[in-house]
Amino acid sequence: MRYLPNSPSDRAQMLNEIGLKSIEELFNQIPEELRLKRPLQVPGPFSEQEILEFFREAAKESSREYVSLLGAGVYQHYRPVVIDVLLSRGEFLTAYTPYQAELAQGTLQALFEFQTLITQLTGMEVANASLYDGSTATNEAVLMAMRVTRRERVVLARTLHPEYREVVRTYLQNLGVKQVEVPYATSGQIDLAQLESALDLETAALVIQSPNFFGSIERVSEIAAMTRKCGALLIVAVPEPLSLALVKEPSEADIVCGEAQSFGVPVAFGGPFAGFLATREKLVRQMPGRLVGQTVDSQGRRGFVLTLVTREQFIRREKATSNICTSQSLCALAATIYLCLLGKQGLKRLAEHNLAKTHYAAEALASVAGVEIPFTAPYFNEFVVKTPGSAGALLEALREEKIIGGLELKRFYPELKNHLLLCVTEVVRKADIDRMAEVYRRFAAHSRMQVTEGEFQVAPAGQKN
Amino acid sequence: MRYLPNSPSDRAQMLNEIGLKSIEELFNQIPEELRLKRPLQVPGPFSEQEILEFFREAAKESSREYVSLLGAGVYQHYRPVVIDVLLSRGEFLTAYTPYQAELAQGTLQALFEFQTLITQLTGMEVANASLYDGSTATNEAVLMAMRVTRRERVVLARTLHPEYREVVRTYLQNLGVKQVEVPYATSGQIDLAQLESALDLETAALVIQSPNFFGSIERVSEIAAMTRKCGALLIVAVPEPLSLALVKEPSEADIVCGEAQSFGVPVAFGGPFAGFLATREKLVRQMPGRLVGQTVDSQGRRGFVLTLVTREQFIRREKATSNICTSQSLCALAATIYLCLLGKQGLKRLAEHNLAKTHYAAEALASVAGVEIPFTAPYFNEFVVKTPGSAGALLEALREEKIIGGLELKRFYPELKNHLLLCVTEVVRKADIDRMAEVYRRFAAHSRMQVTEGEFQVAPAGQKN
Amino acid sequence: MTRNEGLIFERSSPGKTGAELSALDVPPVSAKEILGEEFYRSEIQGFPEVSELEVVRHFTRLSTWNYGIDTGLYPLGSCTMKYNPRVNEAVAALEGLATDHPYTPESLAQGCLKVLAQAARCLIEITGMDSISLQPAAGAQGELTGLLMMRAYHKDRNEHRRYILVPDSAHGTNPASVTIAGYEARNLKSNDRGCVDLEELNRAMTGEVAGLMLTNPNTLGIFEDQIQEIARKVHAKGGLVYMDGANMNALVGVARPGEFGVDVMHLNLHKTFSTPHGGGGPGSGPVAVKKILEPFLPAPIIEEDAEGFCRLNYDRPKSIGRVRAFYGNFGMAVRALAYILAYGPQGLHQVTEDAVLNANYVLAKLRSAYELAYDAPAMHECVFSDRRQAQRGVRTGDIAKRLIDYGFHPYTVSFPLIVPGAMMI
Amino acid sequence: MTRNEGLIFERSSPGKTGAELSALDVPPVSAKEILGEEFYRSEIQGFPEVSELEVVRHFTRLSTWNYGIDTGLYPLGSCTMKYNPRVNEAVAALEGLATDHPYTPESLAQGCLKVLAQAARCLIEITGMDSISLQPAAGAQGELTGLLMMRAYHKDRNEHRRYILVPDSAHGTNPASVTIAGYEARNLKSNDRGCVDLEELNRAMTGEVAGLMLTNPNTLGIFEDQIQEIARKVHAKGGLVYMDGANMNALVGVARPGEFGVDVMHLNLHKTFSTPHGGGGPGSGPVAVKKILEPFLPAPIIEEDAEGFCRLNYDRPKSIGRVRAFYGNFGMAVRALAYILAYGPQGLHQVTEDAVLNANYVLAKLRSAYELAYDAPAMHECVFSDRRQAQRGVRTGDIAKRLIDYGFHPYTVSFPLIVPGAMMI
Ligand SMILES: Cc1ncc(COP(=O)(O)O)c(C=O)c1O
Ligand SMILES: Cc1ncc(COP(=O)(O)O)c(C=O)c1O
Repeated sequence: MRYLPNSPSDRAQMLNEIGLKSIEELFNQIPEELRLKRPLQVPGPFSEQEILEFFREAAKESSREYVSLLGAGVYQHYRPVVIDVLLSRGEFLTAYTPYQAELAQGTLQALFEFQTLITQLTGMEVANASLYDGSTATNEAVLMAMRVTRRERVVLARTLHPEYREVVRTYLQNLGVKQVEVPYATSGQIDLAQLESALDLETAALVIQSPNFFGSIERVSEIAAMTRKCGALLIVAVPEPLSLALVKEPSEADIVCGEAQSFGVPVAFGGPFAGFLATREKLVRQMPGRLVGQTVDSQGRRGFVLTLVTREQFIRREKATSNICTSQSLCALAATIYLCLLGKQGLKRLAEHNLAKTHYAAEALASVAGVEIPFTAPYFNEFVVKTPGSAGALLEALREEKIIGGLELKRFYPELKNHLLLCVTEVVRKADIDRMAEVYRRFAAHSRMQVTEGEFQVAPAGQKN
Repeated sequence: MRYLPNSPSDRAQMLNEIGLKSIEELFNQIPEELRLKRPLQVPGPFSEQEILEFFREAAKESSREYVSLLGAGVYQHYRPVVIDVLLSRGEFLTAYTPYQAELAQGTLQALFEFQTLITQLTGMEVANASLYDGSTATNEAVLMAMRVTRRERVVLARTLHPEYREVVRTYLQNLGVKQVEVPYATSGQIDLAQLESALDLETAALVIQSPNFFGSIERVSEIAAMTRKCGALLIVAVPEPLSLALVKEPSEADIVCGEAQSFGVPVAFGGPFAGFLATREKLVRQMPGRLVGQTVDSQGRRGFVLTLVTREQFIRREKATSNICTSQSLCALAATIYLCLLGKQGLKRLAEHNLAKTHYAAEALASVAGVEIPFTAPYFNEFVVKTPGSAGALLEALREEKIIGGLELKRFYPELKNHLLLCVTEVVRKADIDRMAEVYRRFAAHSRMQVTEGEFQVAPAGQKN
Repeated sequence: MTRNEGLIFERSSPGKTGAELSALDVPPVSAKEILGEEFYRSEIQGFPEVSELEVVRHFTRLSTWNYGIDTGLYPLGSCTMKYNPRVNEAVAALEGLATDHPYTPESLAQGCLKVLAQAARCLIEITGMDSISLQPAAGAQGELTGLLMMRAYHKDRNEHRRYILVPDSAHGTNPASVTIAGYEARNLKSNDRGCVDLEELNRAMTGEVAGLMLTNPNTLGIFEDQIQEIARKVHAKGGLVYMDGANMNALVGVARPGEFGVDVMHLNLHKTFSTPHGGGGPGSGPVAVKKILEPFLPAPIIEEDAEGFCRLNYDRPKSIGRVRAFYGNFGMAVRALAYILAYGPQGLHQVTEDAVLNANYVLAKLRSAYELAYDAPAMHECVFSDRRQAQRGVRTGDIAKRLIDYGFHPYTVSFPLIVPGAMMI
Repeated sequence: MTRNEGLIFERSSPGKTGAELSALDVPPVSAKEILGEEFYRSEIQGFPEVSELEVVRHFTRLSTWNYGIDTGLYPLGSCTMKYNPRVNEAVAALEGLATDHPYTPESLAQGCLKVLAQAARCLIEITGMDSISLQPAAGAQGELTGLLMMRAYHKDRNEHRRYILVPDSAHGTNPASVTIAGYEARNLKSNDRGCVDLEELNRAMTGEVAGLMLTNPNTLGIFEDQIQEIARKVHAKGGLVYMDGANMNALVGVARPGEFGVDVMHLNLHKTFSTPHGGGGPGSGPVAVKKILEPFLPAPIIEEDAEGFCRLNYDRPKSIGRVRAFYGNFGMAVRALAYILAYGPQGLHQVTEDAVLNANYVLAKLRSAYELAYDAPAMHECVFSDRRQAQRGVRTGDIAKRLIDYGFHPYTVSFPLIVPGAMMI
């Protein structure tokens, strides 16, 4: 087989040197009755060409011919060619976790740069070298806050990504931790009055997201003040960190976590991505995951090592700050390369393009009679639209035009029937936005007609506000 | 601009250190009246995305949805993924010509391996580190033979690739060298009787191709004996060196040259490819192009260097064996990687697949009434078909089925009207061959009907033999 | 070659960039106006400004300081490092697979869903289990997921158990996961063969114990040949058997955990199934279970109907919930499937044979120089101790660093903890 | 890191392979029967047998012994080494561009043909010439092609000229090409400014001389500022001016050879237009000409009609013929066009500015330590001499090797030949 470097004669010779007569003897340890007596029922062997053909066939059954307005925690951005060229270097791609620092300075320095970039973006003092993704990073932040505060009650904004909340729930339910959710206001932001009453002196942490799941930017400073008052930590999750190039960094937070997928990591049906977690220097010992530190070798040259490993499970075992071991280094490296390429000005310009396109789209849709933009808070590259009639039917109509028109919010927010969450990044063209608005227009006109004519309709267009 | 590492402030500072006031002053050497006073009229600047879009649009206007039976010096073979991964390593891709051996051992050793592989394939003793392509390699072989024999008459087989012959003609016409062409016999091979009379004691070289332009394998041993008799060198050109995995190597030749494109180099509309040239040890000083040799450093470790550079133009200037400088190293590297991957058994199996598919196709077509396989000599992965009716019309019919049915030979051989040259490599599927045969069948039936009905027809189907 | 390379920030100079945008095709906006003073950020302080050339050169140079499978042998025990086929990277990058959004309507995402379903089917066949979730992002998360399912299982039966038994040779993530799952880890001493001590197990396995977390072959490279007896004892007390499948490389095609009493296990696609380690991830840690645990799998699960149409089923009332957003590290499932397809049944068996052969060859070649921790034939790895060398003051860490001097990546150092001066190969 | 790596042949062992084929979908055949004893070859002796892993590792390790633009600076004079944008590789590899066969019917190959036509248009604009052929595979072949056209031109006018004047500072390929074109090279001594000596030219330029082969800026990095006068003298005697365009990097957007008397010139796409050197090729050496030489261009030429449809025109009775099969190194034209598009007009001007600025900066910084060969402001490169260092026995070659010790690629050593101990940066 083409991947295996032993030839038949190598094998015979090795067996001989070990003093065995047959390959079967190698498995003598395994009780006879436990051995599989038949070949595995899996397809193959495939040649390389056949593998490519197999997956090319699969890739055809995809949305690749469609324009997509989906965001909701996963963002389509243009990925410069250089990223994959560098990631494909065997020294990065096929390297082990950098325990042997002498053989991993490349990975270590790159992760150190990743950490630095994340602190610059988030306004925090230290960041770790990646977690699994945004959802688990948020959960790790919650667990960390509980360790720091030694409290067992957590308050979550309802505008935190629903799947992030689900992950937190899975982890917390076994630890007997109380969870409280705070609803949103008509602005689309967290309801500050309700938040006030939800926070108490038992609260370990408040978790908000900004821009939140509806795209609305949260008032982090005010919220931080409220949180601080009761001794809880403020955790700000940022699934779309491109926003941080234009939106004020949540530097009043205690922990900023999120998802670095936006930075050059493919959408890839939801993973692999790269979670990040940044915090204040003084909390670093409770931080989960790996941390790369700068040091100096015996000849005074700069070097990098995994630091504070005593928090980790190799040494602390059941008392570790987290069980995470293998994380998402290569995706963090992709993000590092991406951020270096874009740089200070590039990232800002890109964020401006996202903002411009998103607001162009919002205006184009808002100009259609019957369409509403329900939330009033400022937003970055995502916003919510109330559709003129059934959101499902509208999505169908858009799909016929090869447009995936966003996410139906009722899936996660039953009260938001006929509301769509739309994301407009730089890869969506004006022409496509115009085409989408045109479908809205036709659809709205058709819905109105149905009302006028009193015909059956899936979702009554008149049922507004 | 994203490729340029100088920032505006770097530039200002550098100007300052040079003692200049403005960038314009840098160009003071160029007389005012010679300076271009307007911006160049070229498109751009394009973002990376725009560049990709531009070329993706161009790539759409291609034959990529078609099954192709074209060969004729350029062969479609499957290219293992590993090749491009390794070629994209900056140390290979962006390296300069290996004049500084200490900084180029990677390229040098790989080229040494290329040379070794070529000698093994061709049965020669030494090979160079690549020439531009098969056509210029053939021409260089001719010039080399003239230097060796100090004669000025060259005999070329008419079954040598027509474009190779054109290149030789371009070079020789200015040197006042006499060229003679020898026709082919009914077997598709060179006409040995005619060859006998074409060779004389003035002849520097005979150039044949095997498998030749019609796919027919030449009787190299016999031809070598004839050539040797009159003191000329035998040059064998091999544009499809995959054949050498199954077809006896032309070890009786004096020079074997050809094209390594088959070995993992993309078809790429005709280039870049990699010519090769191999010969006997004793002729090495007359060999054109670069040669990598093995040596030993001061500590006894193996190393590689460019050797026999005294033949080359840096030192010999107008007396050099060739003017070639930059050649095709990266393509030679691709071929080296390809050959190492396939290896002894893989290459042989691949050649067997080519042979099997080609003969399957030939039989499938020959079974169609009115189709003929005119040449009788054994062939590898190319053969000639006489079409039942107009070859042009048949190609049109095939094109409607998304098949490019081969090359019309009348383009180069006016006497071969309604003859197609077909190549069937491993990438052509049985189903496509069957589909092609079906088109032939329909086409033949239609042509016959037209004859029966006495209608006008482009090419009379009855006009056989 | 000598290569110094500073931090990328040190190359920064104002006005440089390594990426430029396409012309904006909608009217520009004022971010300051839209966002307002309260939210507007004018600058990311300290952010680098470098050209594309400098980025390429920086990371190329950094990479040359790394060791990887592509540059040499990785004789690591526990962390199976195998060739990472490049075609796997190519297929994972295909437009359609690399570009579908996780919320793409199911009818437009059949390609991705079928890949997941097919990968799941293969892994179930290989493990001999009944069902699987590809959601966990790495081995440790797989462990946690499995433990939470054990918890949910007991709870569903109205049992409240507090402990998980973990052998002392176990990887650190095992006890760490136990804690996060809300359990207490109880240490289980190994016997003199390096295996689970049945006596110890008898004593420890009470009605308060939710289950046993076992690695098989264990971290000494030894197959727990009494696994059936072990499972019987655990099950007899109402417990469940969790298997850490990090070492499945020694078993694929040869034996199936589903057939020796394992109730739940994880796999590491970045070990056994060749997805690249990437300098510390991404990985993927699917969890496979027996029927009894199926209701508790993380939601959603993928279901394929008779026509081959795949759906995500979220209607899983007993599910432990999600452990990660979306469907796990999809891209790793693509690669693992490509790996399985490349080998096919015989090929996978051959891999296992070669792994075990290689380990035993190493064992045979080194046993005269180094002391074996436990004298038993190896499965896919073997563990030596530095005992002999330590007498002259040379410890496992020193030997490892000396290997580096010779251009080799060392073995796994000082693990498992039960072997003094462990050298795990 | 220490890396030893033998020849790939040394890893070979019977039965291994690094590539496997898809199942054969037609009946197998016996090669021996089909080909017969006379032609059948049973084995390629000595051919390697290694696995994919070993191939990847072998070439990865070899690559680490190389220096490249991606790993550091290349201060080479004459051979412009610039950043090789990676997007260029990506577009050259696009299915359709990388896969079209050269004999694809024109109607199905419009994409490739349009790329060639567009690249040609841009290069004509940049050089200020009238027409171009992209057929030559590198600079040296460009030279030859140009010389053959000069020959054809004279022949067409029934003139038979024997000599080509070549300045002594010229690159070795120039005189070598002259010989292959059937001419004799006549050496032209440079004056004390390193430029063409007009007196010498007056003497040498006779009716037997077919033309002058000039490099501008010349190999000393100096612009031949009397180029108009030079051209006038050559033309007055019925000769033609050939320009070696290897140094066009100093002129793009600033001055156009077509406007200073050049009749024919070549470009090196692998120098000025960023296509990668690849350790010694592939390159591309398009030849641009003035109207008078157009009929002699190699056939075919590409023509675009009013509707934008591109055709290959083979009907060129006065053409010198082909210099290479097919249409030249197409893939290099793709990359060069991508380069031009990325920069646009202002960007290309900026590149030239930066190149000249950098060279003059180097000159300013080093002139106190090394002796300038000719004291003139530099264009895109400058040439020092080791004269001062040589007094203590240190020669240009030694200084170059010492630079290697520090991890730098050295300058161009001992070229041009007219400078003793040349250090060309
Ligand atoms: C035996 C064992 N269990 C668990 C793990 C943890 O797996 P992961 O790093 O994928 O979280 C590892 C590897 O690191 C291991 O070797
Ligand atoms: C001035 C000059 N002329 C001609 C050439 C030859 O070009 P090529 O190597 O592309 O054949 C070179 C470069 O090697 C050169 O520097």
